[in-house]
Amino acid sequence: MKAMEVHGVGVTFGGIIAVHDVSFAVEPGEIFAVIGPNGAGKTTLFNAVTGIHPPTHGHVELDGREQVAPMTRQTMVELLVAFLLVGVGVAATVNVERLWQASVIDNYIYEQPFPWGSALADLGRAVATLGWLGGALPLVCGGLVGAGAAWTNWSRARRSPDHIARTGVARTFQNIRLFNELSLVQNVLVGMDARMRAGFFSALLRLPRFRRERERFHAEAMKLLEFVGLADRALEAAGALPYGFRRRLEIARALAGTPKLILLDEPAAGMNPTEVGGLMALIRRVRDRGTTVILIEHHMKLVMGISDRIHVLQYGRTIAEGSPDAIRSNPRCIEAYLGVEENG
Amino acid sequence: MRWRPGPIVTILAIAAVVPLVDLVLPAELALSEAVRTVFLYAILALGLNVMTGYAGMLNLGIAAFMAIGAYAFGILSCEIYPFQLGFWPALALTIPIGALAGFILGAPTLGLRGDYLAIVTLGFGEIVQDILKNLDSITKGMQGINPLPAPSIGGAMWTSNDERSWYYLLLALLTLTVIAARNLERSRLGRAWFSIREDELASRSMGIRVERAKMIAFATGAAIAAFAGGLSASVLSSTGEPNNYDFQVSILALCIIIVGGIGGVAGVLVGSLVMVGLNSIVLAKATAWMAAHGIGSQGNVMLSPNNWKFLIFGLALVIAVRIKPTGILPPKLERGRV
Amino acid sequence: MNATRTAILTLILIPCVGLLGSHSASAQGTLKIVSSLPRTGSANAQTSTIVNGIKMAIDEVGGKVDGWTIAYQDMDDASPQRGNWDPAVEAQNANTAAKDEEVVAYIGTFNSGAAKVAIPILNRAGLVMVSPANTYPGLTKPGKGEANEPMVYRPSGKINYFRVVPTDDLQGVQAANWAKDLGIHKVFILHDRELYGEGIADVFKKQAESLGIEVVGFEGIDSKAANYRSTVTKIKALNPDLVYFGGTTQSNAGQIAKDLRSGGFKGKYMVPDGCFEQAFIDAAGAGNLNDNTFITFGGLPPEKLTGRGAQFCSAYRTKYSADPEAYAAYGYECARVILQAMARAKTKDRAGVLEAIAATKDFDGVLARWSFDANGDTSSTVMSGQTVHGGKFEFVKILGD
Amino acid sequence: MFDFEVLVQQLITGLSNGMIIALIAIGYTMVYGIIELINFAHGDVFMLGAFFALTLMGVLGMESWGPGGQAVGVAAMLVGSALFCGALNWSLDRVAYRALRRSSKLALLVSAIGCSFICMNLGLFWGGLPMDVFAGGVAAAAPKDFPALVPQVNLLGESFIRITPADALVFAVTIPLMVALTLMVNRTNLGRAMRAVAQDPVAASLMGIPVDRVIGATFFIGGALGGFASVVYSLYNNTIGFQMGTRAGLDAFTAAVLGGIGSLPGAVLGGLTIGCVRAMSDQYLETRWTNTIVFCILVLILIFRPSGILGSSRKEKV
Repeated sequence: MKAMEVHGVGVTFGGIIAVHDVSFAVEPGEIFAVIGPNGAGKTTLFNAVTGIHPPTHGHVELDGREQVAPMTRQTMVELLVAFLLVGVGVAATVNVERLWQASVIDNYIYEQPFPWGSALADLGRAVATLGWLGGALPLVCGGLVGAGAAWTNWSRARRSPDHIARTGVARTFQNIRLFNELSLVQNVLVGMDARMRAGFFSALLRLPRFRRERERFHAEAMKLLEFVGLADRALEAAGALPYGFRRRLEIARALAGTPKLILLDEPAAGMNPTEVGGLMALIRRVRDRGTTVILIEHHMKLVMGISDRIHVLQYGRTIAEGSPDAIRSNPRCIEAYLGVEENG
Repeated sequence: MRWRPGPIVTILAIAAVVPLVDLVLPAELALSEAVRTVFLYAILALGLNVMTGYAGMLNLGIAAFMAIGAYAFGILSCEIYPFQLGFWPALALTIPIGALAGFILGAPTLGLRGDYLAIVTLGFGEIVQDILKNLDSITKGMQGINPLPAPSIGGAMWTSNDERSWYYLLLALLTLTVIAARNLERSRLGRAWFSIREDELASRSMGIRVERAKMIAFATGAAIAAFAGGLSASVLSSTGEPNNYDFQVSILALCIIIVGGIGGVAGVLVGSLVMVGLNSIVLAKATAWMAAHGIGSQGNVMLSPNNWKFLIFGLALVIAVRIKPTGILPPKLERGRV
Repeated sequence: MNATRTAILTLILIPCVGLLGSHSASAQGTLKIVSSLPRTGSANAQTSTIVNGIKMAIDEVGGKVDGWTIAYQDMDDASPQRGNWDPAVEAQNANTAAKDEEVVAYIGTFNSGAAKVAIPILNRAGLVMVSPANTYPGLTKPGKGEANEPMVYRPSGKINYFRVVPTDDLQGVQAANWAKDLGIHKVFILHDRELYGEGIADVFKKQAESLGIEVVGFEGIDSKAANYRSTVTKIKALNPDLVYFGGTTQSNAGQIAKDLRSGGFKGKYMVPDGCFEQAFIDAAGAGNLNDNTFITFGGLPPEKLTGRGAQFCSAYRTKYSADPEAYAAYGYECARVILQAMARAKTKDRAGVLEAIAATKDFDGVLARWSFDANGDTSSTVMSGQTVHGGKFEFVKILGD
Repeated sequence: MFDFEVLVQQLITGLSNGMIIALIAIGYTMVYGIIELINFAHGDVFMLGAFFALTLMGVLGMESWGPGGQAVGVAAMLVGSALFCGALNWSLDRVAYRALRRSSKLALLVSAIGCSFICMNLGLFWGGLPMDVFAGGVAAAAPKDFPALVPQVNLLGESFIRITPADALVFAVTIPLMVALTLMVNRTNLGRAMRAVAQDPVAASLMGIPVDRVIGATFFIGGALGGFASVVYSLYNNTIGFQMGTRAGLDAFTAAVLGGIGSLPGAVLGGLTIGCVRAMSDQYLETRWTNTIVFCILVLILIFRPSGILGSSRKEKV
């Protein structure tokens, strides 16, 4: 089984074709690089894969499964529940004064005990006499709005980044997006959120379960920070971190969710040669943990040094794919990359 | 390391001795009653802080949830309705009712971008007043619901004259709210909220279920605000009228958290002390003093001290954010194990 | 620790500013009257005239009753961020007054909703409260409000709340009777969804229906709206002879008059005493009101007053160089009832003053000669009808005769 | 009973009211588009504009001018109020907002709220000034009559449907203004600079655009539109008061959001929608539910179009 398969993915933004019919497959445990000149559509491809801007065409499979959440029986039940809840809610709201009058006001005499039984019976009778205009119409209209809204929400959420992240895909961003006001360890802990189980009430009441989980994940987060070499700064604010370290923190945060697949968007951008050397070692160690790595990079030394296979894009289209040696000697790639080396 | 009291503990401890200070102050200077208002607004602002401070969702209609809490408390406990639950059960029920109201408003709207949500909440704040007025067979419209029960610990029910009892009850409930807010803040949920506030897309890409986290923040904030509403109705023994929960209350709550320092519990406490203190202590006492000494007159609009209150309040806001845009006590980075 | 220091400083500063606001305890032999009215925001205009009336009454007795110095404190039950009465502030005012031993009488409130908060607090303290403006019937009259009213306002079992204004249930009835006299067959009723306006509109509706006037519409408006043109179109299509608006100048009675006229409505317009002030004519524009607008008022208008009333009017004009408005007279009446009761009181304390006020009989007031009845209401039920002519209120008749 | 004349009349009313809302909404949407601030003070600037116009009228004694003179007077009020409100809004930006550009959006919001309170208090004082056209010093808080310089007579004679010169004025002022504004934003250098700053202030300043001046200009233009709106509003409704800014601002902001905040045509569409929905609800349902219905429609539209009717769903750059 492939770790990820991209089938004919295309992305268009208001008529502009950013990515056109790109397909490739990534083997588990591989370091796979996507390269191409600026504007080739590499980041757009990443965004399509991670659900930030869903692909206009094609689809992506992870571990042989469709990445978009399928329509299940549970979804149908949820739509039905939304229909009923909103429908009944609207119908009740529209008639609230009438129902209140029938059940409470007609039955309650000041300083007398309240006859609950007859009040409920009256309420039932009042509901039964609501009729079409007062009862059924608001029920159906409200229900349709409710189901429509639930449907809209569901279809937005079925391919949203959080859903995809939870299926085991983590990523870093080209323009580093850390949570600057949180400490390093907290940044890593955010990445672990999907694995945590303690809920609202155990946090509110500080139940033992919450404490146990907190200790466990905290220790793990510290280990991850050690792994990327940032353990001694664990309690500093992420915003105060020097640039080179920020990349490392982002990788640690991405690894925190124990993803099967990690997407690195230009991890070496702005690094000096020593830092790049360290980064290469880090990426290899990530792979050695069993995580498949896909990276976008301009830094040819890094790409050629660590990639198992390379996929080359230009103007949103695939122009080549193969081992580093094959790409290095591919004339179309050399042509596409003339001048890019000067920039990068 | 030696334990040192943080700002929250310090503030609450000082608040606990205010009634004792009152014993030595002359009667007209007594502070505890005004400080009670500070407590109520502090609870309300803590609720708003969960939504706006933690999760970054601007809410301009928090007063609506306060109104819902107050009216729910009124209907559940007043003797002119059949339910007559008594103080504690009714107050406890305001929390789930507030959360439900938060859910009903939040479910369709939480996907909205920043200020779109702000306008929806603002509108909600307006129409809740309208609805409370219009459904007058249920809510008694503009009459308000009264009298409402107060707690009775050992013996007769308190009245609003039992100042010290009320004072310490409110302080205790405020402390509970503070603990709840702190517990949530320093949990997985709080972290998720902060990450959403900082960068929604990045936290989404890390697998945070943004809608769900926002929903919880919204419902929690609404529940706390409703709790504040029920409590304030009990203190006054009346829900007042729907207009008492208008936009201006929401604005005051917002000013409290921003002037105090958004996102931190200590900031909210200081903010409510400063903003409500300015209103119900400093301005009130100052105008009373001026009136007693014959300063100002009623004949000319500009010579009457009361007519300057809006201006002073507004200037205080502008100057406060100008001097400290991050608030008086901005939250510090959580350094401990979180 | 800087944060802690800031917190402590703030906590210390506020009491200090509070101290500045204090003033030394008064000499022995002082009786204090306080008023609690919304002094900030939109009701300021009316409450200013009430305060003027109170001050005038105190000045007239030279600030002394039986050798006791009368001190007066004007409290504000509105808060600046609300711009309207605030229940928390009202409760605070009531508690402050209840605690201050020197206070023997409490004038207020302006809003009936505020009275609901204040009355029980003062009742427990045995402090008398006289209102110049509350018209909600349930505050005093059994059976007119909720089931538990008015007992709920008297936890001590004694009556401590009095008012010098006639209640909505009287005025609404008289207004409908007058409408019948004016030959109205069809009426459209609007109200501002406030306690006062909706209450009076409800009474008007019931009475109108019982008199056989057809009520073609009954609607609550949004008193903050910019205009009511669409409502006027709706009214016009139903073609009533009269539009009755239960509301005040503050709740946009003036704008409704304007929109009725500019919308081409030709019928009559009737409003209650919340609009009996020059500001209503100013807001509506005299041209929109002249000769087709009718105002009911509990009492006689200033120029019809004789005796005490006439003296009051001329004194008020001299002192404030303005015509007294209805609320000025009510404020003045409140203060004078209290001052006279103080003079009569056997003991110059709360119980004495309360007893003396409750015993008020045949009081020679500016509005009429009246007594407090067993509920604490004024026995004066004289209502007058006004119209607007040439930009001024003009007395038409005594209602109910 | 369905009456066609009533429907037409309600549409006219709805459109006129909607146009006024739209004019205020544009001021909000422009400022929001450029610095993402809900300018709470805008409604109160608008209110002060109305007081300025009334003062101008009183000082110049316009009520006694002839019909031709009054037309000149209306023009003078429009220009005067626009300049006044523009300058006021510009100064608010200069004094209260500019220093907070780098602070959080919420600090800016609180500053705007503070300005709103200050302006409201100034309106109260202004209402208390003893001028001929005012009620006098005492009733500062009471609503003030704004003399009907533009008569409210029916141009169609005695028919049920009424179109008054005041209705005509609303359209005669707002439509050209909106066209001119659209042209300005799309065609002039200032308009281009405004759009550039709205998209990315840092990049714009790197390109040599004087960002602070462009923002100041936006505030001025937004305020000026509020000024025009205040005169049109006053001549249409003939009542002003120191608290009128709050409601007008609320409606206008709702309109801006409904149409898609940051979009000029969206603000107009939103304003007209709200105006018409209000009129229809007043006629065919009950007035007391009108606000609730407007809110429900707002929520419904935002559920299915989260960026408003004409708003662009701005894709976040990653």
